[in-house]
Amino acid sequence: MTELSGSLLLFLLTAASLVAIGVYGFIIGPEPLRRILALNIISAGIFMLMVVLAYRTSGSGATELAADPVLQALVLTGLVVAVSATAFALALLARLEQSSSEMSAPLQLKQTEPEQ
Amino acid sequence: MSLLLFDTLLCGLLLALALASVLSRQLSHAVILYIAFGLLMAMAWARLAAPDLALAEAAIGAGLTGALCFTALARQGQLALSPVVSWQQRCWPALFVLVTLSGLLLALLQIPASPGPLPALVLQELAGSGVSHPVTAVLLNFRSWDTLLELLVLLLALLGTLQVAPAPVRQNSWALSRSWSQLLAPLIILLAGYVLWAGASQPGGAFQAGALLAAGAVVLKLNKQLNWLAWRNIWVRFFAVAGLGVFVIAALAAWLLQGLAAEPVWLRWPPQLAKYIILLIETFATLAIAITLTLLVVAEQPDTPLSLETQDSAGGSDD
Amino acid sequence: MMILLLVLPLLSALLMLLWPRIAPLLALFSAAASSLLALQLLLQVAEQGTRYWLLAGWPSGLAIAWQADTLSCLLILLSTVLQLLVGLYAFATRSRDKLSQGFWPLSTLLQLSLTALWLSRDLFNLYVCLELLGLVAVALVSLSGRKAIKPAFNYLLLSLFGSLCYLLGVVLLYGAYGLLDIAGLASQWQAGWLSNSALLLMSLGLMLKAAIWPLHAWLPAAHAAAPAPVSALLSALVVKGPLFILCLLWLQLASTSQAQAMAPLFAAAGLAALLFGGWSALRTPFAKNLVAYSTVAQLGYATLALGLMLTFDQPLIFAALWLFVLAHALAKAACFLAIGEMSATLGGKRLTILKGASQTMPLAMFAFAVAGGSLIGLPPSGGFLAKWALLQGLWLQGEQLFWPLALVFATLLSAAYVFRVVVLAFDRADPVAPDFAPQLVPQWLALLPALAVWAMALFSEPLLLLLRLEAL
Amino acid sequence: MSPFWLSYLPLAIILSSLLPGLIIFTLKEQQVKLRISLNLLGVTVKLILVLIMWQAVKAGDIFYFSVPFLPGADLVLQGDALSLLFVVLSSVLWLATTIYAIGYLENSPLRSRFFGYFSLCVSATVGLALSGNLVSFLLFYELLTLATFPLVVHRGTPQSLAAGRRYLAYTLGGGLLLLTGVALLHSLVQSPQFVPGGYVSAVVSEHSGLLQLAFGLMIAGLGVKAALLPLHGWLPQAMVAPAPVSALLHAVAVVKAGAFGIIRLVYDVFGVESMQLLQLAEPLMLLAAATILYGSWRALAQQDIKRRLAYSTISQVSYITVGVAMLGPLAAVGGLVHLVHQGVMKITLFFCAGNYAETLGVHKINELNGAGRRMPLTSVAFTLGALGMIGIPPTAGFISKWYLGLGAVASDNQLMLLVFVFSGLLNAAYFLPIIYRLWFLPQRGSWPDEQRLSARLETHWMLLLPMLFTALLIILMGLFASTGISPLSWAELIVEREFSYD
Repeated sequence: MTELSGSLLLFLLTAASLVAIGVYGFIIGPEPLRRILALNIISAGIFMLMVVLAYRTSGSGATELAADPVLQALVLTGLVVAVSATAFALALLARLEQSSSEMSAPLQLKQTEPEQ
Repeated sequence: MSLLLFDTLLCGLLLALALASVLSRQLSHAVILYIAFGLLMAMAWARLAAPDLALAEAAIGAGLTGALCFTALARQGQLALSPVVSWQQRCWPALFVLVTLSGLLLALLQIPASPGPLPALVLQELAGSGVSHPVTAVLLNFRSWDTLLELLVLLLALLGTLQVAPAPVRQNSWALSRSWSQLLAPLIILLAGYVLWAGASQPGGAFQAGALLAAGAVVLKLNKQLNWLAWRNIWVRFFAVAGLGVFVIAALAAWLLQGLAAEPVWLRWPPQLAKYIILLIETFATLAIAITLTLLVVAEQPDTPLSLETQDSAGGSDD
Repeated sequence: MMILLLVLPLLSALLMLLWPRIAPLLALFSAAASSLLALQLLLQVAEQGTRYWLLAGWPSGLAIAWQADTLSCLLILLSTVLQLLVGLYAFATRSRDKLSQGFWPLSTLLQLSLTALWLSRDLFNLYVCLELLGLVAVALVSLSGRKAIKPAFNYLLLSLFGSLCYLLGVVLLYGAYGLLDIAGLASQWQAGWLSNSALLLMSLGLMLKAAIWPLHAWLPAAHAAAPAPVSALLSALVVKGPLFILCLLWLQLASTSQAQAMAPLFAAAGLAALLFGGWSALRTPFAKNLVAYSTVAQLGYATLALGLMLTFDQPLIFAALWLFVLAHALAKAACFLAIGEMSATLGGKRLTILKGASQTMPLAMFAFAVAGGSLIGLPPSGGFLAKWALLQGLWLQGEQLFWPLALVFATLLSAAYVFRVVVLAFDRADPVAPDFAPQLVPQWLALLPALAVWAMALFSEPLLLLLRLEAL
Repeated sequence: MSPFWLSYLPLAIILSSLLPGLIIFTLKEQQVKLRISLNLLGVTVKLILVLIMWQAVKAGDIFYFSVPFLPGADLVLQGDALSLLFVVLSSVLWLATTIYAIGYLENSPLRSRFFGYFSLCVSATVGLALSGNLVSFLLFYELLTLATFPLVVHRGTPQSLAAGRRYLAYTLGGGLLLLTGVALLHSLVQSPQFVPGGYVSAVVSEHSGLLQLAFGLMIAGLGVKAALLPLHGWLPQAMVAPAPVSALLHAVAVVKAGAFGIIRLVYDVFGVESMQLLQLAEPLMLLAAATILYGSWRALAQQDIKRRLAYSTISQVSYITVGVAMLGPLAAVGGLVHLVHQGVMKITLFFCAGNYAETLGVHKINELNGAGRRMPLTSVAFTLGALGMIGIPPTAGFISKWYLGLGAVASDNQLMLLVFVFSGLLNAAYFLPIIYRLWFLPQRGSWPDEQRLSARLETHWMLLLPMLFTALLIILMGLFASTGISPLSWAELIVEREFSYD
């Protein structure tokens, strides 16, 4: 079954747990900003998973590469995509809060709907 | 053994920070915890033989995202404690997440220890790619279409952000930080140039360099300098777009060059020119990334006293 | 030629950013040229068969794979033509609707991202395309200003969550097989817990993005909040992107046993979407929400067809799936443009403003009714064609009773909500007076796709042939 | 059929009403003359074309025109004897109704829309008559639904909107059932052209259950328009439409479309032999018989003229179905000829009802006392129509009922004979009192809403002329039933061809 061992397994487990924590945070919220953070934690977990998988190469000694460059490149691409999306989401959030405070309804930031 | 101990500690901390960030009652604490989490994550990646990713994560994942979140926090004004989530509300999501997690873990355990065929293939073809660093080769040659689209994603995020950007927040810059940042700026530019250049053979490349540049620019911008750096400036717009533009034009040129051949291939660089083309693309991409990221963080509507009605029509690229 | 289809919108979008003044003309030009190119590509592919590319000329596996089969080409043609049409509509109403300058580059980029998505056969590249598509869509929704921010924000968060689910699935697959291109993966595919969970994760993400029941809740708010041309694009095209990937996954990757296990779930989700979407469309008091709920319902047809396709492996059902998509895209574009035009002219968002619209704005109302006819599936529209193909496909499998009857019932629901609007339009008691003289050109532009979807019947044989030619 | 353009004849017949209709949509409200000339031009052209086709079909020709549509099911237009029966009926009555409608709607709003949909409706009916296979039939069937809906809700009042909704709910539901049935049948035997004797015999033994199911679905779908028993509810409600529309709906287009579809289904799709093998005729016949009695029974209780006529329609249309379902040649002749006769008689009655309503403001039966003196021509026409409905010689109604009765006797069907007799009595019971009121009772006070529409005549000449024309037809069709140009001889021709296919 498992052919991964030692610390690799540990990192793998951590990555999966990070994803789970992120999903939990995304569902629970309750502030929109926290949901954005949770999404970032999910993506960090996924990227970590990718990095760990890329690291498999060095263990096996099949090539003289330190790690799988394809996966690492994908992580870089993913990072940029994630930060772009986060920036956009934050801009939307800021605008949302601005308009809701301008409507002068006494605070109580509007909640986003629970998931879906 | 000590390495395993270190790993365990690292993983434990990562999990703890993430969990704390999700659970903390104060939003500002959550953001700070998240930034710490990002930095620690960079460390973990460095440990996992991914130094260039670690650099990127530190700059983008922790640094920029953190800056973005802080800006967002600053906009929110005074913060109340988050509302309490009752046990019932917590219970079902937690159960759901645990079930999913166990399923995921079961799947992960079946992943074979040996990597797929691609790393060997990359190594085999690296010589023809024009660069010696495999990650850069993948990014800008083997899978350059991904990178092109990714630059587009970045640009798009900027377009969207400019469109909805809220009113600026009045804050005074701090004298000490202003002088300090002026000192910092040239250093950062130097460092970024080096990282860019190194990308061909060592860890580094356009994204990291761009992110570094952006970090410097953000610091300066937040201290009310670099006022020319705004979307209404045509040169800024030009360079923000040029990253993609040069990429596409280079690709078109390379395509037309092969036009004499029977079946031209999209995005194939002629082997002897590959290094220069990639460097050219990277340079412009770095600038574009830097400008875009900076504008993303400090995005503000250009017109000052802004009423929401005018904003609807003024969004996007109108100047 | 293929390349031009991508480079042309990309370069023109970049130029638009630099010189906003020429943006509308440039966007229209790019859309028109792309439509011609897409048509030429379709003809070429129909004649010479599917074309494959390995980008940058690297060996398979390392390079990103593209494939232009007849389905992809049809979808490319559809996106470019609708793009042109909606662009013309936006141009015709620009002085009235004050659509932001941002619309032009964004919609051109939308076309680009869709084209890239229809072509790609690489899981990670599809992820980037998905993100691109999601961001463009959200940016377009947020064009309507304040009232759209909240739906746009929710849309963005869920869309990001969906993409991440998809990405996690891709990573699992890469971990297992070390490959990203679909053809390569398919040749090494093994059914097992690993591939099961990867498929499930990816499907979850895609279903969220495609607003397939029960993950559809974000759609009505987002589509109703957007400006009319944007809603048309969103409903007609954007939700079809993830659906396309979903089909790729289940039809090309999944093993027979996996597909068989999943099929009833898809079919049930499709049926539920039909019932729920139809019911909600019957209840909502707002005109645009009605059309948006109808999108949820109509996507149910496609999901149902996917489920039945996985069960029976019958090429006719596959053709039916994509006929639904094509017909729905055209009809929905017409519906949104017509409703948008009427609510702009008659002033209001509620359905009740349509009272007497058959007199005040006969052309727009006619466009809505004609498009609605296709949504119901009246002969000889595109919707009828799809339904016919589905029924034939079903009965070729032997004595099927449940699904045909379910289809009939769902059709009745869609007839009910379409005629809810039409009946209102014939109310002569006190018609709502227009705020200004109705404009003719936008109404004709709304009518065009509605007529096109009925003209699909004339090309039914070639269409069925094109779609049956290959099961993806 | 020598000249090549003859093969386009069926298409031309449809276009002759479709094109004017489409042009009329674009006309302004004030362009009255242009609209009328377009309408009349369309009618004239159509009648000429139909005449040409009639000549050729009588000589034994059959016209085909096809366009590729679905795989295995082209769009086929087919001009044979049976389709011509319906085409002639609808074209002639279109002429009458058009003239009537011009007079009826004078000075009312939205006439372009009305006449546009009116022409569309006729095109759909003619297309339905000419369609050469089930898929084409389905197409025109749905088109007819859509084209008549705006006519039903033309007045735009809450009642008419409610009636329109109900009409749609019934007819779209029926259309869907028909679609399901057609698709099911298509998956078994494809959809070849209609042919005497049907085309399902090859699979009767193999798929008898599915065939029965398909037949049931299609009859249910057609039964909505033909107002078969549980599916008749829309018809009395649809009476809120303007009089020409009710006339068209009830006499020609909608109900006859259903009945015509049943004829096609029984004779040209399933065929007599397969019908017998699958034991489908008996239930259909019983259902139709029940509808006859039910319709007559309900008509007795109605006080509104148009509603009474509507229930009478429900009853009378089922005579056609019964005639077809008895599967004997004589009964078939009766059913087919009743299609024509009932159409002419019912349209006359509706014209009359419209005239009473327009001229005198009379809507209820008890307000009709003494109307015979105020409006003699209308009342004569009404009397003729009513006597025809009862089946009194020498009207047309007598001929069809006679043949139906002969058919029942020939197949030794006591039950049907009983039904006919009893229904005839009921018919008499709800029509004769009206005639009595018209002629023999004195006027009670003034008319509810009297209008002088003409100086010399009892009402507008455009309202009179079509009515008199159809009333004359009732007599002529009865008197000259044995000549070569009567509907009866044509029905005999059809039956001869249908029953001698092998």
